[in-house]
Amino acid sequence: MMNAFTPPLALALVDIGRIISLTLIAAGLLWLFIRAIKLKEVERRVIFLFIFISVAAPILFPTVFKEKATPVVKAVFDKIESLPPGSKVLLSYDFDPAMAPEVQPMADAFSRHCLVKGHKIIYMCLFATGQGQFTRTMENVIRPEFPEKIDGVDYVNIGYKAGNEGVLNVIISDFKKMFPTDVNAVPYDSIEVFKGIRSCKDLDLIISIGGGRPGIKEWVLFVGDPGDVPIATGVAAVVAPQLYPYYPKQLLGLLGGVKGAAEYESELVAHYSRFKDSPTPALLMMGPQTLAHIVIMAFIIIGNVLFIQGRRKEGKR
Amino acid sequence: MVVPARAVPEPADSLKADSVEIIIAPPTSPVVSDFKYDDGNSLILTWVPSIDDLPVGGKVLSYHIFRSDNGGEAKKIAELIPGANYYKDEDLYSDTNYAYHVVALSSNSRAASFQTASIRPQREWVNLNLKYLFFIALIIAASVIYFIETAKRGKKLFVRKIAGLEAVDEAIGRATEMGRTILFIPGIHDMDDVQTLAAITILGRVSRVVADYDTKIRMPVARSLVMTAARETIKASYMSAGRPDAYNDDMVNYVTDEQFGYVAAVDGIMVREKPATIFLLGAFFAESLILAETGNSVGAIQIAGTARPAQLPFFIAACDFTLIGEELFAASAYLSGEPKQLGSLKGQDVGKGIAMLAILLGVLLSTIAAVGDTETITDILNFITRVFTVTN
Amino acid sequence: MKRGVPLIITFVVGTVLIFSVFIPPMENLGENFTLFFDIIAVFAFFLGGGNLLRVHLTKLTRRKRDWEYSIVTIVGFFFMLACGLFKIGNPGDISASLTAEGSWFQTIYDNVFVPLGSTMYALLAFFVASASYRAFRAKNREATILLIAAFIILLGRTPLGTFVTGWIPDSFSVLQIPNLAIWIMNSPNLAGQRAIMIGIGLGVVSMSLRLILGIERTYLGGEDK
Amino acid sequence: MEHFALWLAAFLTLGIISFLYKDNAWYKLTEAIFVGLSAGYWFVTLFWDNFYGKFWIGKGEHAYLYVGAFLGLLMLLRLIPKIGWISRWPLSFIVGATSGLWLINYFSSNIMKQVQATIFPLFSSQYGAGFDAGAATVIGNLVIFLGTFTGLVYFFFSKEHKGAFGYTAKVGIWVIMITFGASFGYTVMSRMSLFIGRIDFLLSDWLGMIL
Repeated sequence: MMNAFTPPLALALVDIGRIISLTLIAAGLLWLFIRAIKLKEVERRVIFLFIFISVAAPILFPTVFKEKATPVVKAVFDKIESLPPGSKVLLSYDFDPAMAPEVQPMADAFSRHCLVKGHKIIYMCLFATGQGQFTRTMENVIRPEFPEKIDGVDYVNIGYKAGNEGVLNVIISDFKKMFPTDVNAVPYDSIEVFKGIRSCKDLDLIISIGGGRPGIKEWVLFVGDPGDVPIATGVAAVVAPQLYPYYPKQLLGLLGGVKGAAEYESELVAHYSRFKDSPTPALLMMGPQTLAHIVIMAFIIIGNVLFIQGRRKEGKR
Repeated sequence: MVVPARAVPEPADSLKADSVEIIIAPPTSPVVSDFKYDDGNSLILTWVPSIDDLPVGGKVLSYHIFRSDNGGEAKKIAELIPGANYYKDEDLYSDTNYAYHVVALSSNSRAASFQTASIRPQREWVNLNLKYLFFIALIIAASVIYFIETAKRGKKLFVRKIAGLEAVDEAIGRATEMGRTILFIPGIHDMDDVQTLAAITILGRVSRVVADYDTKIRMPVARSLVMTAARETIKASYMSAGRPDAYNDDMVNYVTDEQFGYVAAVDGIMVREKPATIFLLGAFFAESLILAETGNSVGAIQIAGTARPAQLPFFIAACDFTLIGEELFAASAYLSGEPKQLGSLKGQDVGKGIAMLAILLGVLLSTIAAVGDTETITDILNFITRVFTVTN
Repeated sequence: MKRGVPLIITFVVGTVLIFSVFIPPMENLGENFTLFFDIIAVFAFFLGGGNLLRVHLTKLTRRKRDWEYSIVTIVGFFFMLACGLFKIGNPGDISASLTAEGSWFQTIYDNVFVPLGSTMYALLAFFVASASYRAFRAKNREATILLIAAFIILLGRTPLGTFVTGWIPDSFSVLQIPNLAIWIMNSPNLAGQRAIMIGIGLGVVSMSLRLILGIERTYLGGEDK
Repeated sequence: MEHFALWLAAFLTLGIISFLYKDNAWYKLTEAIFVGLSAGYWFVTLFWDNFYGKFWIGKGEHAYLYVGAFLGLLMLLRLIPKIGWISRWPLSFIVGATSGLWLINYFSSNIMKQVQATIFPLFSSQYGAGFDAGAATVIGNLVIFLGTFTGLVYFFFSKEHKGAFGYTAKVGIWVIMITFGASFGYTVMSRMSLFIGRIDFLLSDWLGMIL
């Protein structure tokens, strides 16, 4: 992964590789386009070669495309941005390792954003495996990047409780009943973060990350709607379309799949120069994806040029 | 046997330190009743939560359910969260008496309800929850059978042309002319999938034409049972074409159960034998496009069909003809050309009519109900919704 | 006996299973069938595996084209049987877990199966590209609609989509490509899926009835009496 | 050993990818390995799970398992040509059971539930103002309703696609085409990520070329 410690020479090599591969793809597509106007079909293997390069090159020479946040993603970013420092944000890790490649980058990005803004974070999870995923955020984000933040004062982890929506049904009115202590057995009343918090209704924002069951739908139904608490979410790409009907009334915004995560990371880097060298896994993953999508669209266009030219020629005859 | 605790509820704001016993009221009116429409193996327990189980500042932390079998000692069978007021107990026996009581727990005390009466789970012989399902299924099944019978009596029935199926004869003819093989892939599922059954029934029609034309057919399969069924089917076709000696077991061969192992082998067969015609009919998963693209690259005419909506787009993109969902199941009847088989397709249309009518009425009524809200319309709407709601 | 008995079996078994859904004491019949089926499948494998061996042995003995590879297949098949059935290469004895850590069976699974399967699966990345090149051409109205829908969705998955239509005012934000892509997924896509699914349901009902009633009997031997 | 396993995995991975160029000896070898090993693998798994697991471990628990075994044995009679026709009995048992089982299953999940899901109000006072919240939702609802309806018209078998009926069917097939185009486009990303995974294996696990 690229970061500040990459030696300058290697960086230059990467840049050269990136430029060469992108030029190669662009020039190749242009050439094929011109050939298409002259009615020359493209062989399958040429398409294969283009796909191969467009995926392999951005992996070998990490390539990041600028992502412009879509309104649904921007809404989440702006919400966290506009809250005054010291606001209480709950991050619920409702996912397991299988969903992690898509949503862990979101969880990390939310954590970074909240901590840099000085919000207080409550971490919990509705999936038992969410605990392990939180440990990753702890080790990859909080400890290395925010060593000054203190457990219990700036953030707290209250862990997992079995009961799915039942848990939510309780914490909508009383946190302490469900979570008498945090994971380190510190009693609720002596946790700094919980000062002035009795239930979910006292929170400024809730973000559920995952997309399975229990997950965001339960959060909206059992906490967001009855408690009138702002809720946002980050989910896997397959789930995202089903959640759009909730936006913007019941969900203030949502991140769908690696693309959503990449948009958020890009927004974060644009606003905070201190994150310029932080890992941006979603943006890196989007590199080959974007390039491959563009190549496929280019071939669809080439195919249609061929078709139109072919018909024109037939018409002349 | 169980002495319920009698507690005087205290005002909620008098929360004291944990060392002092927090007294809570017990849950009340526990009632156990039979769970309807099962095989006599579940009961349902309901109760009124403790009055100290308040949404805010409540002192009840959990409920424990206790059960006594045939008057024996009561044992804890479940722990529930605050606010719970029912519990479904499953995997019981219909010859045992069960009695329950519920205990509410605070952080350091407990309060038990009375014990319920002792009852046995009852077995019901008919699941009345499914009565509407049964009736609608009956109507559709009856109309299928009705049209089959009508057709048998010689009434002419019209069925529109299905392009993918019109092409079958031509596709087989092409292979015959070119002297190449026909490849038939029946999906990767076993005989316990209806799509595989559909593929086998279509194979019956295809192999009949193949037998008449004396074309070569090749059928690698991913399941041993499918191999057996396919051999039986092709053999039968050759028999009815009057050429049993032309049949050979080697037309069908087993490759491997492994999804992508099978795909690797079929891809190999495609590029090496260059079949003129490829049928891809049955249950397909991710391999749909791998097979269809490889088949296309060797210049074969491809007729595909599946009932997996996720794979249909790939067949549409890469094959010459695609049977979309319902058409796959109708194919065998269509190809047979027999009136009684075509009759069953007409019966299906009655089902479509019912579905369309229900959707039309439902949307209309619920829109009126959402805007105007009149009671009669809401009643009719609720009825329609209930008819189409399947509960178990 | 040859035709009559099978037709009766199909009819009786099919009818009983249909009605079992509505009769609680019989509700487990469907599950039991799955058990039966699994067992029959094991027996059937003797036919399938036997056939696999026969095909490759014939290839080998007759020195047909590519016979060399048949040796690999046969050896691989027996090797796996030895590792699995007799637990050869398993650190434990015969009663040890099949997938025990360090057993040959598991090692082969991890280092041969997984890479082979996932690479075969990954070929889709290439075929998706070649198929869209060929299929998404505006040949007629249906193909044009297919092309446009696919293109909008593809565009919505890249930053390009946001840049191309970012100028559209927020009050018409649904027309911005990423939102439009979502709208397509949620509305027309859903409608099409539903129509297809209802159709499939009816197709299954009708075909199952034809099989149970014995009208469709090609699998038992065509149209002869 | 671990080194060998890594190289083996890379060898096999490249063998499959080489098929994209053309059929070749490397691919044939890979394919032969895959077929042989996987057929053996599945037999072993079936044997332990379904045969040993059910007859030795769960012995006596389900007496009717023996009915299954009996049917399985009948299946093997195929090997004796003279009485091979008896194998049709287990076959017709399977065909009957599969038909019966799935008839009601598909009926309830594909017909009843989908119809029920399509009964909804086109607009309701709950939708907010503004184009994207109100109008887009209403238009979306209308499209779901009309799309499902016309899609079903397309599947009608007993009426020729002519006149007004033909136009409705035409709209139906357009909706279905949008469905196919959209699902195709939406799947591209997940297909790419599979290949990204393989490239990542080759470049980083095997060659160690990624920083």
